[in-house]
Amino acid sequence: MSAAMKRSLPLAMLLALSLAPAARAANEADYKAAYAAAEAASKEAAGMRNQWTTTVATLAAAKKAGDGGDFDGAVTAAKEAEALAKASIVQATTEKEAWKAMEIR
Amino acid sequence: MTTTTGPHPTRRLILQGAVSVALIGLGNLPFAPALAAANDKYPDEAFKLKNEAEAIKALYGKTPEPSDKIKLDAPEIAENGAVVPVSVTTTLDKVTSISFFVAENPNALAASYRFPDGAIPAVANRLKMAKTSSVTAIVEADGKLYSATKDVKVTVGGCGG
Amino acid sequence: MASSIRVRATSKDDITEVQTLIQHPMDTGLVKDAKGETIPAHYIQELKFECNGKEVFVANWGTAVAKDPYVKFSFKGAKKGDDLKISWTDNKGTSDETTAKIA
Amino acid sequence: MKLRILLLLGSACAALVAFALASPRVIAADTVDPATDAKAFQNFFFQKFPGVKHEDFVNGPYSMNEDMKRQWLEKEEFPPYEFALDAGKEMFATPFKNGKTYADCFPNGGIGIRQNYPYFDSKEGKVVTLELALNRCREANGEAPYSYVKDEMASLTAYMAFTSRGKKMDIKIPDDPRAREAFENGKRYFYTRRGQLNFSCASCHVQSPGERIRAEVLAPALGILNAMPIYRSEWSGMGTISRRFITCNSQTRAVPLEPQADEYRDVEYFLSYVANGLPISGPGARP
Repeated sequence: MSAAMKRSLPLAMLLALSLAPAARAANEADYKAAYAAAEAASKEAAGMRNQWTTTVATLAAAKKAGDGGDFDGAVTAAKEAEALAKASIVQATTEKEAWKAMEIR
Repeated sequence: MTTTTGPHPTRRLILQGAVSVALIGLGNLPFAPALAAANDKYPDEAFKLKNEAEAIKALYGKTPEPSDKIKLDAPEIAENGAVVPVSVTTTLDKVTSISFFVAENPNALAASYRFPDGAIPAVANRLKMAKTSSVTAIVEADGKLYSATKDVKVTVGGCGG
Repeated sequence: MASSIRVRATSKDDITEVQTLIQHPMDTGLVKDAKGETIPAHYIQELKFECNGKEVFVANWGTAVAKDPYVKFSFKGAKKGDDLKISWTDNKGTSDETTAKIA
Repeated sequence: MKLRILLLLGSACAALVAFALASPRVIAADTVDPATDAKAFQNFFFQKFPGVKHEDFVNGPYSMNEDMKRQWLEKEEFPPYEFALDAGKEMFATPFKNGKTYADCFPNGGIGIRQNYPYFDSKEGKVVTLELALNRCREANGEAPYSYVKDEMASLTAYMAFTSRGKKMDIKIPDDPRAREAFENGKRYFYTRRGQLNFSCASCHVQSPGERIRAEVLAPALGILNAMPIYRSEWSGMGTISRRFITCNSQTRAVPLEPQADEYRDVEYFLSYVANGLPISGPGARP
């Protein structure tokens, strides 16, 4: 097998493994865990006074789906909200210095 | 674009509203009887019609012909659909009525003015436009109808929300 | 409360120019408020200008006239100091009127 | 031996002193010097738009686009903020329950002073804006404060702005490190990207004034608060500085801070200071 093939094999297997658990429907525990992570990230973003409106909206959508028993939808929304919150945190930290680039001197 | 959390109705709601009623508007009055504009009654039926040609017929009972003696002044791009300054002057004489029509509005007829003798045939006002549309001024002079039309672009403002 | 009608009437050699701004919501009946309820249509239908006992200009408005509506026109046959009576009624039957001196 | 060491020490000190003298100029350039910042800020716009008269920058989008300027001038004949102006004048004269009026809270009875707001309050160690001062006046006289984004506040600031029309913006930064820090904090806020759209105030009002975002033409940042409060056709109503900051945040999908948060007070301080010398033109009408 060529080197590339050797390297991509383990990768493929890893990918397959990570997909395996998602195959079955998410249950309430998955939703609670995903929502808690998203909420923590969102609180951190708010603490940095750099929250995004889309984070708040997606988190609310996750809760609504979760309350309605649609755990699959709720988990996806919670994951998305977490990603948004994390992005806003990265934005806040990078901008601490990056703003100077735009300053009129 | 203001957010939905804003206390005031936002542009988006106005636009959605406008579209929904356009459908209702279609099913209203069959062709209204011809009415001379000069009478004093408020031309309620004409204001309710969606279609411009029908509204002109309902208000004046005649069809207009374009005239270059009418100077219609309206912006090329409206600063904002909520407040569009539109004005008209004309060199036609014996003018008894001037009306403004916005074809794409839920109701085409926007405003109609009566000119008793002594009134100078010109008027300026501020109209609302639901979206990009032609704006037409109709002038009734010496019993005949003349028109001038201009296209005005309208979009919402702002970057996101 | 001051009248809802602001008017500026200036006359120059027999032509009087009139500008009017009226405080009125001019609701179209197509807009929903923040809670999602439709705000009912509420708009001025007729605006009349009378001078020396004669109608000099009449406006019939629909829902497409802007909020706090404004209109400008001119007419002949009046002079400085004459009284110009302005009155409007809306689709709910409420009305207001005022009289202004031509400057 | 000792002599050589002394000589060595002496020359080292001389070198140090020389370096110390030279460095302040270098260091100064990095520390906050509002005056130089303001000059650079103004020159950026004067060079970017040579055709625009300096005092015209306060007319926002209308200094950037002839067609819109015509629509604006037509509206200015009988501007839609007339009612807010009259309401503000009436409110300003109406005494509180305890008989006092706004005039008792402000220098010169509140007339013709808008160009000095916001100012740095050394007792409080923070920037105080006109909207904040008005609400503090109400509370000091036993009245409930007004919302910072609603019509009453807009009417009051409209009247106060009107009494200062034409006067040059005149914001002072006292020799107080906290004041300079507030100015710097305002500048930082102005240039910091936020919201999912990742825009800063500068992305629109420095990089692309005169260009369109859909129907609207962007105003230059220079003098952008001189016309406040504004009647916006978009809102078909009056808007205070607080309302404008909050809606701008929302448009970039950033959750707004509470009105009169420190960041807003400081960015107002920054934007007003760099507009020193330009006339007050409020209340204004905007798209």
